[in-house]
Amino acid sequence: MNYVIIGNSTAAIAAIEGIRSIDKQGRITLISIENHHTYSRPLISYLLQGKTDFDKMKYRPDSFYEDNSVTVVLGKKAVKVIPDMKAVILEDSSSYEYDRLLIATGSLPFVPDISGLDKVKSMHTFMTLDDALELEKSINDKSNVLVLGAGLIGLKCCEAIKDKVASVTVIDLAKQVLPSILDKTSSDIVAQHIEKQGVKLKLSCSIKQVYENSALLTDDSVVRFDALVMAVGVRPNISLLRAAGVDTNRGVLINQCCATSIEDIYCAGDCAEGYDMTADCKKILALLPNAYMQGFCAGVNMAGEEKIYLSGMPMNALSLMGLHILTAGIYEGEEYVFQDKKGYKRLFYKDDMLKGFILVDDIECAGIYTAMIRNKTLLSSMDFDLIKKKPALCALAQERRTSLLNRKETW
Amino acid sequence: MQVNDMKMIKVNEKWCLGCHLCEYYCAFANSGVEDMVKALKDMMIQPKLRIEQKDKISFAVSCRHCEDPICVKSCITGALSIIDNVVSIDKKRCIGCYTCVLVCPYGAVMPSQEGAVRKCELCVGNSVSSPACVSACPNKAIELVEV
Amino acid sequence: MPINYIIPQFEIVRDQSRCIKCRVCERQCANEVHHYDEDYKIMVADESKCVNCHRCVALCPTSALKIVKNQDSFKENGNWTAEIITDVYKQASSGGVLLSSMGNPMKFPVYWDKLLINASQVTNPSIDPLREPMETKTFLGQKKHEIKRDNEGRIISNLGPQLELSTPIMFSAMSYGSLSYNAHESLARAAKSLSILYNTGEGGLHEDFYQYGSNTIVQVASGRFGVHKDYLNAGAAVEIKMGQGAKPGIGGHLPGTKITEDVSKTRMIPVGTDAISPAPHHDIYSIEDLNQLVMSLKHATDFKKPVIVKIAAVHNVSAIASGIARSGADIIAIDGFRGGTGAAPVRIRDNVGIPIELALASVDTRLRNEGIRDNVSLVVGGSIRSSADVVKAIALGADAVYIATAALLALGCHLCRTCYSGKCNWGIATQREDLVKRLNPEIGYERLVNLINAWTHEIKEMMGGMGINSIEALRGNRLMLRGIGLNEKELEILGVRHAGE
Amino acid sequence: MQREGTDNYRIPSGCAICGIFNRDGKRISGSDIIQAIAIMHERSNGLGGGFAGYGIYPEYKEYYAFHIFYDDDRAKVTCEEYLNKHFDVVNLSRIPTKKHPKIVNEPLIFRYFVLPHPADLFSSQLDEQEYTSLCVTRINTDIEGAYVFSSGKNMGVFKAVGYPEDVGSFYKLDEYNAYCWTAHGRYPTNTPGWWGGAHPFSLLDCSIVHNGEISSYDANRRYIEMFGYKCNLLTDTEVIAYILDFLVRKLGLTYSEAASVIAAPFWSTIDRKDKEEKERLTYLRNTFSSLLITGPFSIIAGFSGGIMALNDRLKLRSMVVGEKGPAVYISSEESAIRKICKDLDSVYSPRGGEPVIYTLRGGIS
Repeated sequence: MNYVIIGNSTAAIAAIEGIRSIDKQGRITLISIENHHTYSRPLISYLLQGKTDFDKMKYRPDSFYEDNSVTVVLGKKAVKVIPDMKAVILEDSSSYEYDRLLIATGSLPFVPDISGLDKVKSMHTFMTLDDALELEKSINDKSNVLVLGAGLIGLKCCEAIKDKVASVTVIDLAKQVLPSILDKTSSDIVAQHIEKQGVKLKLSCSIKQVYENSALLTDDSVVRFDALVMAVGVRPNISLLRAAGVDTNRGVLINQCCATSIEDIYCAGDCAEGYDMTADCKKILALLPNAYMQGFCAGVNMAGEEKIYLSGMPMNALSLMGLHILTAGIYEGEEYVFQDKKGYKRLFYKDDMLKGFILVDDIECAGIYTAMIRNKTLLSSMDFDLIKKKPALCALAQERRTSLLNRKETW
Repeated sequence: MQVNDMKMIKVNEKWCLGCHLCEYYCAFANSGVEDMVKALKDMMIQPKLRIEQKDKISFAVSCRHCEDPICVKSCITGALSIIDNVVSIDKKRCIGCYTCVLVCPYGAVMPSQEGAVRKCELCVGNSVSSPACVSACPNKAIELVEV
Repeated sequence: MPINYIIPQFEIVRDQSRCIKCRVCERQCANEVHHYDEDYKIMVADESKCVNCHRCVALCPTSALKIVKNQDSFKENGNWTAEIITDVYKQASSGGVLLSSMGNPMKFPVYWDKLLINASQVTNPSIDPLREPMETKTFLGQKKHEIKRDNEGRIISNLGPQLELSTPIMFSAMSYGSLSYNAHESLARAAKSLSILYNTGEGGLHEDFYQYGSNTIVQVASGRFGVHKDYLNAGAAVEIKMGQGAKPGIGGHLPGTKITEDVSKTRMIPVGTDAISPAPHHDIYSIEDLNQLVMSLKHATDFKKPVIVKIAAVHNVSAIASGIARSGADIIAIDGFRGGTGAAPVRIRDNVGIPIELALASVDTRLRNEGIRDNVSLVVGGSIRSSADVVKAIALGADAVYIATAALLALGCHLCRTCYSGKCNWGIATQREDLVKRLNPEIGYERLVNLINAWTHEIKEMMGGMGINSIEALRGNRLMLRGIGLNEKELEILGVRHAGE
Repeated sequence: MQREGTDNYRIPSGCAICGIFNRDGKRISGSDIIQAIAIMHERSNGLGGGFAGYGIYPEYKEYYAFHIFYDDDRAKVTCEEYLNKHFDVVNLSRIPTKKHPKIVNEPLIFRYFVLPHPADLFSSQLDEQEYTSLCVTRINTDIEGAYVFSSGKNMGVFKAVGYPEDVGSFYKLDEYNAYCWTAHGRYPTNTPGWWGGAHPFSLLDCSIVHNGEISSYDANRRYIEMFGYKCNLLTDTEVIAYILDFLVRKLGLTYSEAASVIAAPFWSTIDRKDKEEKERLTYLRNTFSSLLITGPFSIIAGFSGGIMALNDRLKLRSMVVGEKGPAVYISSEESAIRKICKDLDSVYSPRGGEPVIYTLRGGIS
């Protein structure tokens, strides 16, 4: 069996581990555009902060590829997939045949075409290790940095550089920070917190026109900058498979076995659009745990065994300048809100089931909430009032929690 | 009982007195300090297990060392891994993003003051031979059992 | 009452430099002595509530606690001791009978400690317990002195029912109600594992423990609590409780608070009512009435169970024993004035009854003089504190011993003497669910088994030293004892020579 | 001479024991037994020696032969008065002795052949043996200075303070013929020695010689005294004799069953037996648990028509048995046997607690 994997991040590594859990002999070739050992992408902000280093950033130990006998082709871009010939062509026109192919190319930063953008010398995105290193090279303690986009990437980028530069300004079209995962109250908490940390924040505004070192905003104010970071959003990197004729939506559509519409081609990670159990439809779930689950599932299926992954759901774990934010599921149905000096909590429940939650700092045992969502645990079967205050196993019925804790049952 | 073949801390809430001794002995055993007073006096203790209490019922919860641990799969840095059937944490690589806290269905991986998460590692590698909570429990509510 | 007459007996000494404020003492003290002061962020203690049960001291992870006798004391007085003064204050304010628990604590002589054990030397060798089997197996029950043979000349066994003990030690009567469910389970399982017997006490037998029947002595007391046909046939023997060493002549009183749902079902009395065992058995006003009860119990159990009569060690104990030996009973149990109790008036516990050593010696001598020693086996208790006491009791003439306080200590009791309060911090003498939980029978029964195994091992060592390798050869073997610091009269009653003779 | 037992002290002692028994009832003179016990001279300290001979009075074999020590004539007169009241005295004589330099302070030693008065016996409602043993016990307890040291039929005990070989020649035992001889050399450690205290100790026709010191003494004594026995001499031999008398004569146990009481097998051994044997042994050991003898002992019990040798269960005392044709030899040391019988058919040492019993095949020849 001859496996080819495009991509070198979480989903690709998970696929290797999935294949090797079944097939110890098959040949695996991994092709990646980046010229680095597999590293954990979210850690690029911590690298800049000095909280980690090149070695500690590695997602798997150096010997990983050797231990799993994987041939690695780094720094090469795959340009064409020919399903009929079951081959992949790289930019240097070398080609690799495959019996099973996995596309784990993740997502690409979305750079909106703002007029004058081509004149900006120091324009960066903040997705890869190289992006981070380039950004680091172009800033110093006198630089003013403008970050477009107050989402996960934008704010993590601020956190990364705020102590290394003179000033950081973040602007976002939305009325609040982290619009995709927080509600109004929690995002205000985050906003006040990061402003207290010296980050300038301008919401409900965008760039009308940009010049070499300054930007004219929609509120007609001008912000000078020495470096501009585009963190407006991401797009799934699906051009390769779309050209090959695979069914796609925003991302590459995959079934419960992470297989695409073309036989022997699988897809996993941020570029895949799989089933989201909370929304009960296919969605892109660009989160690391989901990438691993899909990658592993794809690996197992590629190796000939059957594995189903239908428990994907949106979830986020974000630590931002000392704040800890945990969110999961969808924000529908009745709600329970609680806030004290320990933190903010908002639970969403419908049809006798927990649907989603937002936690800021009051995050202990959040995994119990996540498990309740994933397993559709009936709230009537437990002491819901108790669990509203604090996620706890003692809210479960006695036999249930005893058999769970004694590993007689899994969630 | 050799710790590293399939072991698990089994808590029998029938006998748990809610006295919290397991918490303090766990924090002490993992403190790396020889004297308990020096280890814990005037400090927020950092035990690797947590105690739940609901009127008369109480019990300690610690890592189940699952065979197919969702925390290891979700760990963004690879700091969580299985070593000899024990789900272990590499404190140097964990940056405290708390994805594991978000996914562990038992709440057995806990945030900590110095950032890296704290979780039970069956006292492998610290000063005590068998898990400290087992020997600390005055009423044999906590036992180390074969799975 | 603004004036506080009572000086707290104890002082709680907390070494603040060691206290890590884990609050375990606060959580574990049912008397609410310890308390965490949020403002000063330290642990504080109210010594007036402390009964010195040592639960906090035993569980404190950094050994930061010590309970000491209160330094504050009344003016020194040889006659009016602190206890007596405090008792007057208590009664002057309560007007009630003073209650206490466990055995007589007064400083009367403990004769066990004035008896020395022999060792063989030169003229006969001690027996090496590592090489020779040391036998502690004992049979309790009536023995006969005539041989019957069938027509082939084979001997026919004409003995009544016997109790077979692996070692001459049994757990004495402590009722379910006075003791917790878990304490009873520990005793039952230990008795089974050791192949000895435990006594249900006068509170009936919980249905869960019928399975331990063959290691159970079921007691029939004046209150007849929980006595019915199945109960009588459930055990290996039936014991009629005529008296108790701690409170000879008076009945028993289990406060209503201890009569929970389970206890009331076992005792067949309504929940919450005080369980009063009347002073005499109201159907036994003379020795022949006792014969009647003994015979009716024998009929009820189809003559398959030995009947034990338990009496307190009182002044005319040997006359009583002689009467009982002729009543058809199989075993006499004598409970000395040091015997424990869940609750008894202090004055009776401290002044009524005689030491078990003297009672045993005089009963054994009297039965032998009347040639009826073999009608009954003698079991003594109240109190046996160590394996040396067991050897001395057997040498004086006992077949076996009853232990109860020692068993409670093994279970964790710290002899704080407040069982009557029902707030036993060790989960032994209580019915409060949160406290009962503190005695895990897995631990309890194992500690009891350890204790008895340890004692049996020591008994074997002492027997070997005496050149004896079977317990039968020790029974009544008074030459194996010598008295020390005893007067002529005491030596005479004990039937023992003075050391050096 | 100060009588033993009066000062209430137990008398532990080591000793030598020896026995000869002829299964065909052939009677031999006392010279062999004297030679054998003499070999074991070192096992005694000269404070006691004695013999028992069975079948020595063929002409009076229907009568009880009382051997009595008197300290003085007064005791003799009082005792004879008592005897005449309760017995028909058929023959009365001094036991013939021969002066011996090492046998000194000899008391008056008389022999009486008696039978209980038929009228007295009838009114006492006792059997002949019980009547006689009660009288013997009364003489020994109540009549000052008189001590009946042998009271069996067609048997007699001959003992004194001194080495056994000297006692043998003092009593001219070579002139007696017996099918069964037992002998004993005493090594007491707690008495200057007393004629009555020497072994064998006998009651009616059962005689015991014993080597050892039993640790269960007081438990056995305080039990057996419940049945009318008075342990005046406080020696092991006395209590063992009374125990055997109680078990065999009064309760009717066989000597082998009696051995299963006094040297009861270990519970572990009993548990391994088949159901019936286990029940029997448990019954015997449990019913007479106070008669279990622990501590080292080896005894030879002589009785009319038989002999039994028994070691304690742990065999802490030596004992050897040899056989040559009908003759059986039992001794603390093999050297004593080899002295009187060079080539033996077989020689073995019995296991602890295992009774060795020989009885006459026919009558006494």
